[in-house]
Formats: sequence, structure tokens, C-alpha cells
Amino acid sequence: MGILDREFTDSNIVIAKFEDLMNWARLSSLWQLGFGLACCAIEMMATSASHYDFDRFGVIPRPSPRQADIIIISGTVTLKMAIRIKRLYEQIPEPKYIISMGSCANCGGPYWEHGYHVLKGVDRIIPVDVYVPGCPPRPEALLEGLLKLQEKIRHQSLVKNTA
Amino acid sequence: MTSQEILASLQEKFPNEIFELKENVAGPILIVPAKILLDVAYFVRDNERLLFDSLMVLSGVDVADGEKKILEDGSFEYVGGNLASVYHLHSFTHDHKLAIKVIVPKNNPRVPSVETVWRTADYHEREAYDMIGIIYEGHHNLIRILSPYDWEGHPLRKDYKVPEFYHGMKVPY
Amino acid sequence: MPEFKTEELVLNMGPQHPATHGVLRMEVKLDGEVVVDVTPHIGYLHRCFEKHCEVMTYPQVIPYTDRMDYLAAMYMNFGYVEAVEKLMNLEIPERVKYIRVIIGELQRIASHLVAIATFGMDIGAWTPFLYCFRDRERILDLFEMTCGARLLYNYMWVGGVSHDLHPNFIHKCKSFLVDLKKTIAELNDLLSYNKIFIERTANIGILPKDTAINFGATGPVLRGSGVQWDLRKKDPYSIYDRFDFEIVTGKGEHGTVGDCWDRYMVRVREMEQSIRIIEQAIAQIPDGDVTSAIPKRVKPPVGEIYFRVEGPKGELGYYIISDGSVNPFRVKVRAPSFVHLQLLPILCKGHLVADIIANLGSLDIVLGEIDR
Amino acid sequence: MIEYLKDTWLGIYTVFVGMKVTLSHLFKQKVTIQYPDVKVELPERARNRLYVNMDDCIGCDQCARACPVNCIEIETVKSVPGEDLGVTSNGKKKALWVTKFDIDIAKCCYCSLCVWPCPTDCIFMTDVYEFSEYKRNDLVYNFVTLTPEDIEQKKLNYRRFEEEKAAKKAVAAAASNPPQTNTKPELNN
Repeated sequence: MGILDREFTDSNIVIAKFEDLMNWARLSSLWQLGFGLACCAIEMMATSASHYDFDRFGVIPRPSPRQADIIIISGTVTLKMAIRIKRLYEQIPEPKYIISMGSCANCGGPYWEHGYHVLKGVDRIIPVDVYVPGCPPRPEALLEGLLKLQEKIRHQSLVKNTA
Repeated sequence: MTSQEILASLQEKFPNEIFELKENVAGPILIVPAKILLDVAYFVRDNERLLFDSLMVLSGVDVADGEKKILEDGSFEYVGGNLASVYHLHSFTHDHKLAIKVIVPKNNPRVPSVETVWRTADYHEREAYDMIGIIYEGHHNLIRILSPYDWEGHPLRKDYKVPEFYHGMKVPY
Repeated sequence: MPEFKTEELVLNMGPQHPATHGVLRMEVKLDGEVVVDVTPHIGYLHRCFEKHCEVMTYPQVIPYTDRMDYLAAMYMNFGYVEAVEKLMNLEIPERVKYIRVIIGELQRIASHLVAIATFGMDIGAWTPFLYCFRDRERILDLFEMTCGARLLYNYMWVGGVSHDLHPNFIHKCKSFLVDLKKTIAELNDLLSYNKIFIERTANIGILPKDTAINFGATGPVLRGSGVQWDLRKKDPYSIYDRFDFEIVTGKGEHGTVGDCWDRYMVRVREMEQSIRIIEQAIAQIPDGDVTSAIPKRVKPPVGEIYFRVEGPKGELGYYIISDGSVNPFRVKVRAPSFVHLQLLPILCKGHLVADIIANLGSLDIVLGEIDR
Repeated sequence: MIEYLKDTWLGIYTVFVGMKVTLSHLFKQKVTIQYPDVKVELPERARNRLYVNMDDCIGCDQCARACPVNCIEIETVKSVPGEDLGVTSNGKKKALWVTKFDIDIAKCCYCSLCVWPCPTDCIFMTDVYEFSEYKRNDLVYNFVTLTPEDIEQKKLNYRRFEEEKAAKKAVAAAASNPPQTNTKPELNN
């Protein structure tokens, strides 16, 4: 039985410190699944490129979902793709986080009304942690979304299930 | 060559068929009967004076000229009517253009495939089949291309109804 | 000697694959490491553009055209507004024509920069990606200054453009062009003439001239095969007939004409030609009002038109049917990438698995445009 | 053999040419923006989050009609005589109470088509781009300045006014016409 599998009724001082350490470690190296869908993927690429440099926040693209912590849904999720996204999500080991980037991933965006083949929001199939609005969001907006996610991770608890 | 001259040479080659030249704001459109489309295609590609070696685009169109019937739930559908398959051709050698239109009834939308004439027609025909529902006879692999392989209906028809669910995912907002 | 039993292996690449340009799935049949057949499966980004056009008014379609080829959104606007203007027989001010050409050519450079960056990344070169994106960022800054958006602009409108050029635009654009020339030289040192890069791309995916024409290839792919074909010269639209530039074609310097290296190099050299066009346009641009010709109500007469422009990826055509109302009856887009993707099986046959990615990168496809 | 050696030499040489380019970049100005600490100023035409200045809005619904995405929802109630709604900053007289002005920013495509038709320039795009949320519903922006009680009151006022008007009309009609026309005043809400 590891410490992570035990259930505690409340967090004592050891757990609280351990939590802080865990959360700090988690939030400082969020490896993302290198995964682009549509227009927002270009802004995600621009975020990884020289001007914005995603690596400064410990975000490194990984080719395989099994090595990733975070998946940025960057673009329109179509019904054909939704099944695959769900599978990718299930392959990511816990703890896993999702940033929904851009209008399309948030709620279908410009395609919400007449898009017969567009999933109206990725939150219909997988739970989303942070919604970044924009069409597409500026790279800074994505970075801000990431900072928000880090803030969320910082206050996570091993004891209580906050997600 | 102008469209008039092309029409004349086609009429010469196929004396028993009826071609029609429809006036349009951006150049006339040649309407060709569906059953001889493949012969016409080979002719316009290989004839020395025409040499249409490039198919710029093939588009399927729902003409929606049938009778509009309002259903009980407020939606509507077209009974009868036509579908059209439009070919825009261009010749690299002579640098002239031609638009060909084939009109087929909606209840039996069969058009011969020109995939063997211009290979680029392969995807375009699959798309027209997927979106409009025109069946291209003689195509080697006429399956859906853009929508999932188990999708139902042809989305670009004017009376298309969006399905409620697809694989357990709600489709409308 | 016992006989080895061999059978074909089916390998699935994508739709999530770090080296496919977007959400493309490829079913690859392999004999050992040699590719027997490639079947692309598309439609993972099918966003129903053509259905949306039927319910939108003509100006409302423009934001959706942006979202097709998001790497060349300005050019997508360009083709659409030119088509609608042709259908309406609308005369637009001279200044607007020049602005469109300048912005369009800048967009072509931006699109080619991404094509080169991702091609390098596919082959295994990470550094050119950083340099190309650095320069692309400057073009985006110019666009943002002009119309306020970074990627999807909705800048060109039927009859005009939404904003006049920013007062600083010409100055900044000129200094950018000076720097870009240096970058191109750097890029050639870094990537184009690198021996490893040449080994990976020369003599790979050879596309003969006749096949290219029969498959409807256009743009850099067709020119890479050595065909002198550029709509800006051969079928001029807008005011491209006023500028002096060359049609760049592949010459097979490091292999056979029409291989991956030729297609790549055509893009690099086309950027130089775009610089020439922009410099001429900046020198000639007249003053004037840019919004005066925008009609209050865009309502083309009954009719249909197929209008094509030379997009960064190839011939971009809009087939618009108007029934006389404010909404288009049917808009069909002839997307260059959609046509080019058909070439992939032809190019890959007989090569190794790693060359699939080189071929795919050299075609420079954008899935938003393929699936629409 | 010579070919082989030449190829090897070229391979090594061209790699070093590339290395030289990279090395020269070491001494160039850095382009990375240290984002949370340094924020670049956006150009004046920057198109980011929409904002509505409700003081100037006359409830004409033109932005909602221009929107290709239909992310703007406007509901209005007519004012009754005697109510003063004020004038907008460019001198247009207001005649409608705007009881609902919701913009679903999550649907918005930032095309700025809604900005141009506005007669009072009250809807515009700001340079705010940092507004990500943990919950999807937080992205629906509510611009109405009236309180819910106020809105109820305005609706009630208008309904009452209409009823009175209808009643007056009925009285007038009854006075001018013979009583056999059994017209019932139509209740308009």
C-alpha cells in the first residue's frame, strides 16, 4: 500500500507538505500530448516556437499519450474525431488535465448552429479543466490558461477529490 | 476556342444527341446527357483541337427544383427534382475553359464516372457522392470520404435533417 | 534453403500522429520496410463549410473561408471576394487592389514559411522551425496591426477591405522584407543545401509532369515537376499582370525533376518572387478610399461562376451558384490540398516508411482545407 | 571511393555551415517574450474580447443580425410614454429597454462583423485576451445593467400600457360602432 492509495480523513502536517511537493512537481512539468486539430493548433505551434516558448513552463510535447500529463484540445472536434480523442484521453495516465483551447473546443464555436458533423464542445466526451476562449486564442491567452491550470493543480489535495 | 465552337464540334461528333448551351453571367454552360458523358469526356480530352487535359473541379449540386413538401414536424423535403454534376475543364495546351453540366433525376442519380479520364476526379466524385448522393457508375471505390463511413444521409441536400445522435454523442447544440 | 514466408503488414498512421500535418489517417501497407500502398482517410476535420455557406449571407461567409486554410486565411478571403465581385460585376478602387496583392503575397510568404518549417521538422530538423516561426511572427504582427487579428482575419470584404493600411505598415513591411532576404539565405545554409537534408529528399517521391497534370496538381507541386504554370501569370486576376516576376520551377538540381527537394525549393524561391511583387506594389500603391465600394447589400444576380486564384498551396477555386437572394445557393471550394492528397499513394509507392512523411511534408497539405 | 569520401566531406561540411548560422544567432537579440512578466502592447485595432457599453445601446438588434455565429442574444421591451431613457453619446434617442444582452464569448469567432453596423458604436472589441475560465458557463457574458426586478417592472409597465391602450381603443370602437360588433380587445403582451 503506497501513500497515494491510502485514504485519509483529513490532511495532517506530513500529508499537507507532501501535497505541496507533489503539486509543485506536477505543475512544473506538464508534458503535453503533441496533438493539433485545427486552426488553434497553429497558435499552439506558435506558442511552442521562439516568441512564446512553451518550454519555459515545463511544457514539452510528447508524441505518445502514455507519456503525457496534459492534452490541449486545440481546435474543432468532429464526430469522427471525438471517438479517437476519447481513446487518447483514456490512454493518458492519471493525473491528467485537459485544456480546451478556442471556441470550437469550448462549445462548437462558429459551427455550433449548423455544423452537423461537429461535436458541440469537447466537454461532452471528456472533462475539461480550463476553457481558453478565443478564435483562435492568442499564444498569451493559452499561456494564461496554462497558468490558471497550474493554479488549480497547486490547490489540489490528495485526500479530497477536487476534480 | 469559344463554347459555341466546342458545341459545334461536339454536335458533329455526336449527331444524334441533344446538347444545350445555357447562358450564364460568367460564360455559358454546356449541358450534356448523362448517358454519353464518358464518351464526351474522352472526346474533349483527346481531340486535337480541344485537349482538355485538366479537370479543375467537379462539383455536385442539389438543384432542389422538386416539389417542396412541408412535413408535420415543421421540416420540409423535396419530392422529385434533380441533382447536377458540374465539370470545369481547362486545357494547358490551348488555354481555354469549358463548363459541363449533367443533370440527373434525384430518384435515380446515376452518372458515369470520369475517373479513368481525369484521375483527379477520384476524390471529387467520392465527395459528391458523400455530400449530395450522386452515384458515379464505374468508380473503383465509391465510398464516403468526408463524413464517417457509417454516416446516414447526404448532408448537402437541401432537405437534409441533422441526426439526433451519432454513436451516443448528441449532435445538435 | 528454407523459403521465407512474407506477408504484408498494415500500419495505421494517425489521426493523432506527430508527423502528419493535422488529423489525417493513413493506412499503410508494408512489405518489410517498403511501402506497397498508402490509403489516406480524411474527414476528421469536416466542419461543414459548404452547408454553412447556404445559410449565411455573402459577407458572413468570409469568416468561414478563413477557417478553411488557416495558414493562408488572407488568400482564402481573397479568392472568395474576387469571385463574388466577378459575379456581381463590381469595380473596386485601385488602392484596394494593391492592398490585396501586398497582403496576399505576405500571406503567401507566411504560408510557405510554415510549410518549410514543418517540412524540416518532419525530416528531423528542429532549428529551421524556430527561425521560420520567428519571421512568420513578424508577418502576423503586420496583419494584426492592419486588421486586429493574428490568424483568422476577415480582412478582405466584398468591394473593399475592412481597414486601410496602418500608417506604419509600409515602413515596417519594407524593413521586414530586408530581414527576410537574410533569413532565406540563412535557411539555404541551414537546410536547403544540407547534405543530410538532400539525401532525405532528393530522388524521393518523383512526380512526372503528365501524372501531375492528370491528377490536377497545381501550385508549387506542379511547378516542382517543371511545368511553367502560375495563374498569376497565365490567367491573371486582380492586378498581377502589372508586376514583374518569374515563375519558379523545379530543375532537379540534386536529383530528378519533380522530387521532394524540388517541391521544397520551389517554395523557398517563390518567397523571393513574392518579395519582388510586394516591393513593386509598395512603390506603386496609390492613395484613395478603401471602403467606398463596399455595397450595402451583397446580392449577386442569378448565375454561377467558377473563379480561381493562385493560393499558396495551389489553385484555389470557388464555384458559387447564386439564386439571386442574399444567401449563396451553393458554394463549392476546390481546395488544392484536397487534390494533392490523391498524389500521396503515387509518390510513396516503392519508398521506405520514413519517406511517407517526407512526401507528405513536400505536398504541404492543410487538413482544414481538405475536409472543409 | 572518391565519391564516397566527397559525400562524407559534404555531409560534415554542410552540418558545420548550419552550425555557424546557429552560432551567429547566439549574439543576436532574443525574441522570446517573457509572458507573465512582460506583456506586449497590442495594436490599437486589436480584436479580442467584445465589450458592450450599455449606456449607448439602443437595442436595435443590428449586431445580432450581422453575427454569423448568432452568439449575441438581445431582448427588448418598449418604453411607455413618460419614461425617459436618455440619449446616447452621439445624440440618438433611446426608446427601448434592453432586458437581455448576452454574448456567449465561447461561441464568438472574433470576426468583428457586429462592430460595423452599430449606429452608436457601443459594441466594440477590446484588447483583453486573458479571460480563461474553469467553467464553461462563466464565458456567457451578461451586459444588461438593469436588475431582474427592474426588468420585471419594465415588462409589467409595458403590458399595462398596452392593456390600457387596447381598452381605450375598445371604448372608442364601442362608441363609434353599434354595439352588435362583439370585438374583444386583443391582449398584447
